[in-house]
Amino acid sequence: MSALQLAFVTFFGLAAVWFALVVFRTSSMMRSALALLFSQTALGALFLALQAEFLGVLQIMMMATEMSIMAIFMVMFMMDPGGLGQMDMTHQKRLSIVAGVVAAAVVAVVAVLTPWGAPATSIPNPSEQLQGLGRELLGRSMLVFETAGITILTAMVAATAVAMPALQRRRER
Amino acid sequence: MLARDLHAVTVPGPDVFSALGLDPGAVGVTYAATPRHAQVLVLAGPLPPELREAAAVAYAQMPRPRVILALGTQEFSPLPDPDVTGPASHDGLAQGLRRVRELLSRHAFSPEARAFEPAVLATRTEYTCPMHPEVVQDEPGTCPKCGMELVAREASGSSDETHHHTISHKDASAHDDHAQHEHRDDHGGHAENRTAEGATSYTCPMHPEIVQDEPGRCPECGMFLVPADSDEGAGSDTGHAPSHAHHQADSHPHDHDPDAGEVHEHGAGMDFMSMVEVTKDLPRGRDGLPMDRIDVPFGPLFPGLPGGLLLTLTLAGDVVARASARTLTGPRSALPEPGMPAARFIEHLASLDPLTPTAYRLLARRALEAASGSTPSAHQQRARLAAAERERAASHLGGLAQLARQVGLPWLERRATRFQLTLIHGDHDALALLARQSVALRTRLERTPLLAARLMHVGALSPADGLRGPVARAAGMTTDARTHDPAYAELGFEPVLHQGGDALTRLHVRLEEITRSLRLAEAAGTLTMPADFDTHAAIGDAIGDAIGDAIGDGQAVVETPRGEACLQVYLDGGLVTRARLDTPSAGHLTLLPELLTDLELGDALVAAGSLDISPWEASVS
Amino acid sequence: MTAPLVLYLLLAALVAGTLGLAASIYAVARAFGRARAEPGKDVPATAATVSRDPVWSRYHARYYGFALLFLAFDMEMAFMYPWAVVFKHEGLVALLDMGVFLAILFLGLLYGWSQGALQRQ
Amino acid sequence: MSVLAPILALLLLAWCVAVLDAWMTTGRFRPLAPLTATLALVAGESLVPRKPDRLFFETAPILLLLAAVLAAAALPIAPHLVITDLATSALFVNAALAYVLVALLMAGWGPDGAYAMIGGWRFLGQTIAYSMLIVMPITAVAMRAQSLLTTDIVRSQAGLWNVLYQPLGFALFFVAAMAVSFLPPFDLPTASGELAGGVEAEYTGARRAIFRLGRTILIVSLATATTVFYLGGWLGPWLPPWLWSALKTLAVAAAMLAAGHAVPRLREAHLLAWAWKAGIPLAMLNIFLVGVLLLVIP
Amino acid sequence: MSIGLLLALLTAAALFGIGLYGALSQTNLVMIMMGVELILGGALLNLVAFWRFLHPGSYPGQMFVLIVMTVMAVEMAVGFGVAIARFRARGSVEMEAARELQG
Repeated sequence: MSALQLAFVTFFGLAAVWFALVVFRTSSMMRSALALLFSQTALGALFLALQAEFLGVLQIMMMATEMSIMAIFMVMFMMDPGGLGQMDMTHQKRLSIVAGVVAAAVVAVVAVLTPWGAPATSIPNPSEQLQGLGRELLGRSMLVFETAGITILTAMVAATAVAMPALQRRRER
Repeated sequence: MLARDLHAVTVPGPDVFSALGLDPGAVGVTYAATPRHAQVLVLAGPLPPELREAAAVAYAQMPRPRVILALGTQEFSPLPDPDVTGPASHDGLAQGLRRVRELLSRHAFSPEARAFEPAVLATRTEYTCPMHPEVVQDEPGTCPKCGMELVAREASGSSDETHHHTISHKDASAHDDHAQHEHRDDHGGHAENRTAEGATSYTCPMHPEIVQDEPGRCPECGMFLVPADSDEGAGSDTGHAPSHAHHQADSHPHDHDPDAGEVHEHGAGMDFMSMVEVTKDLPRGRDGLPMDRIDVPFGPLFPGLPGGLLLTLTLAGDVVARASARTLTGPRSALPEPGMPAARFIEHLASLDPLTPTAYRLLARRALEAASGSTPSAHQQRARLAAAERERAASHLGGLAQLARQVGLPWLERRATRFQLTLIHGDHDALALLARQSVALRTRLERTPLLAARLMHVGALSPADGLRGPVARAAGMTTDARTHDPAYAELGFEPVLHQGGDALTRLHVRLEEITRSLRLAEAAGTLTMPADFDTHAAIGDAIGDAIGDAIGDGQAVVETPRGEACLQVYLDGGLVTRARLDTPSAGHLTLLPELLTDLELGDALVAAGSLDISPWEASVS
Repeated sequence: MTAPLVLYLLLAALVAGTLGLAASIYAVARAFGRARAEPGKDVPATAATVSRDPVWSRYHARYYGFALLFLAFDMEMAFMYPWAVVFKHEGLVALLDMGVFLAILFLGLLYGWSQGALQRQ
Repeated sequence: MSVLAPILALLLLAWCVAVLDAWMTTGRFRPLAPLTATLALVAGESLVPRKPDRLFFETAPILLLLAAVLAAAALPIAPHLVITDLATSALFVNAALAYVLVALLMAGWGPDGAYAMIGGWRFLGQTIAYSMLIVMPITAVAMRAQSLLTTDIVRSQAGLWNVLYQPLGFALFFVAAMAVSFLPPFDLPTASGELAGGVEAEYTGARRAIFRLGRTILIVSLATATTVFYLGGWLGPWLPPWLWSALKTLAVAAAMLAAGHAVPRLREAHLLAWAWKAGIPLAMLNIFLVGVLLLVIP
Repeated sequence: MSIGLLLALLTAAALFGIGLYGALSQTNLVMIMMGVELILGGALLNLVAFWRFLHPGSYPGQMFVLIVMTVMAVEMAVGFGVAIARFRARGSVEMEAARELQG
């Protein structure tokens, strides 16, 4: 675990957390969506720092488009997307804060107290990882992988079926 | 630095520039997409007041260094005096630009640069509620409805002026008020579309006694006005008033107290912040989603539209929910002062539309001859026919360049413009060659991939009496004044006719007409240049002794490039005392609102452009 | 093939360099002077008409049907890259495997198509 | 592994593309056009709209530039002339290009102007259309190279360039690449005839200079990507490798610029419909064909 | 016991907490989903960290990361689908009208 790696992990970890905070602290929907985007991007960079190159780059790539799409839905469905009115759209705030802090604390304590054992020293290099993941995909995890396919299919069908206006409505256009 | 490309905002616009024979492209100037990207503002010809104000706005929004080049323009206010002036000729343009480049090589922040602060752009700060735009007051505070902090925003002029203007809309004669008001209005002028939506009347949901013939804000409570004959409150569908249609439920019918609006609204639902309340009265798109709508002005200096035409599109997303159109070139009357000498009348009419002066000069002469009972010689008729046909071809080419700017076909823009210019300057021998070129251009356009897909089914119009000229002929209507003209008959003229009525068909009709017009002009044999065609001198003897002091009225119909225009004059002792002019564009302008509704933005602009409306014609009353 | 972390450091340096370039351009521009404030100059340009109203509103994106399908469909890539790398080794198995996977996704696409998700709303 | 050379090459190529662009639009060949244009911009005022989302407004041009540069960073010009040869560089290129979208969304939302905002959201729609057509052809390329390493991808084409091995994928990728760099006819977000500049409209002076620079480098990156993935990168007889890459890249860039001039701007509805109803099925077909080819021809 | 692992886990814990706060406090479906995305992001980080520091040799860990990413995407697709339907029906995607308003 080199110092460089530590620096990366710390920096991007802080970045991810800071952007995550911004998500709920700004009143502009656009900002909050893009803050989420950059939080996820920082997460991806964190993966890179943790030497999971493929996953990191994948995360960086996927989240850019997906969170941008989230942005458009934010702007479609949030009152006052520009945040000009500075209005507060939250409820049961105190409870939520307490819940959040407690949950984070518990997880953190668990993380600290659990004896994780010695960290692994030899990390396969990125191309090996990619190969390995590929073989995993076509080997033991093939079913998992196909199941993911089914899940995506279900999602597409469900989303479309729910979201599209009723057929006869479209016909009469 | 001297050799660098200049980006120019042109007033009135590229179309007029080509018609005047100016070719900025030839001297390294490109038309800027927006004032932001331009360094030079080029004015050409006399500019109506509203256009000058538009030019002032554009100039104010240009980053320094910026230079004004005026070609044959006399009045400038509210613009500052031009840095460079010249005659409205291509040489004038070229020399002026050489000077402009020298000026620009001085950098932006030169101390002697003077600030530009026209009254048009003066602002005051007023406070409004982000959720309830109808709540407007001059000092900060909280919204009486939702208790939210009011946010400051600039408004133009002062409230009583706005009030005054709304009243003044009621009598159509107060043109000055229109002119002044248009840029004071902080709503990009969407409150002003007499031309387009004259039919529907607009009323305030809270003050039914307020009835005016254009949308806008209620002088009493400042709410957006609703079309009286509209379902689902079409007047309420602007993005800035997401909630006010809500008041239709609980409005006081007879309430003359100006403040009553505010007072009353204290009582209006306090549960306003609930999105349900906000959206429940919003008009819904075809997919049933109640979304905000914003008013976006396109024009008067918009690259994709003829200069001087202002479309105000109410956009739901990128789809036009409602459109209104007006011109900033007017209002001009066909007969400024009664008792004009015939010669001056002809020149005045010719100056009405810089895009097609010849057609109107011809129209005036025809009408006068009809009134005085004189008939032109066969030679004159030939000459006129040739000139008119050449102008038609040139005008259609201008339309092509316009389309090219709109859909982004640089080669077409360049080629059509060059073509148009050679046509304007060319002599009779050039015509045969040009005719062949026009055929080549047509075949290339038919081969251009995706162009058909871009234009097909856009802005389709079914035959109706509103339609004239190429637009009508593209819809399958045989309306062409030339069919009744013996001069044309003996050249074996027959009008182009197509079925379909969409933008693509219009394009085809115009392309064919270019070729046919060139052939006609060629067949007419003697092509006398507009220069020596009906100049003052010529009119002096020709009209002068033809008319003498004739008395009577005459009517003439001429097929201008945009359709048939009809002029009725009454002569008294050789003076024109009454004149009624009826132009094609005026009718086409009123088609726009329903034509553009529910089109995607790009399609809407293509549809508007394909009508080839001349704002100058349309603004003649 | 250098150690990955060094490469990442290199990328970071590249980012820093790019930012430096931008900063220097801004510095030069600043050296020329500041923009002069004038009325109407800072209003977003809308074709020579002054429209001062804010436009940040609930925008009606007409392509949300596509967007929904895209969200799900996009994930396919996560699986395809590792697959593509080992494709030649695994041979027919890989082809069939991915064939089934893509077929499943394509079904979703077809369903969306049939339900009119593949059109502007 | 030299790092500075590729950066230099990138800038030179950007210069050439800028000259090329000016030549095609104005019809006059002036090798100093980029310099004068940039000077004119930098020496001019750089305005800021009055109530912008200042953060977005300032970030957008820089982010665009960053995305373009990072995309180029993973593409080799010659066997050892590459800034970073990540093991997943092909994927990394996509990742970088994805942030062009983010930059344009920021540029669209930032100024609080109607034209800009519509332009930004239009580009999101455009991304939804082309995005899959960027990644799926690259998968097919990676299948043949058995690696996501761009240098391996080039080497895998030693026998036969991918443009011949998988022409379908090349066609899709080329079109998608034009869409990424919002060149005509895909210039929906910046359409001058429809949005009077769109997302770029509010940028003036130095900020616009950065924006233009980013856009130009973006074009270079995409041309290089096309070269690397389909035209055998530096491969070629007689000439030194780097020259081959440069020439191919310029040729591709020229083709991209020229193609836009001949075709009218697309309608968003058509773009989306064609991309999803024709493009994606074709991309799948392409992957399948390549798979079969790889199995039958060992 | 590696400091790197600890850092990663703590970051994940922070993300989890923030996400939970968001999911609980927001009244708007879309905002709630953003909270969920953050929680899942934390989960992703945990998985990667465990893979990196505990079983770098075994790939089911990475496989699992891919699955969680898929879940994120799927959740967004379905969530937005529901949001659109709900907005069409009720004109709002708020789970409950906001109570307190402050300027």
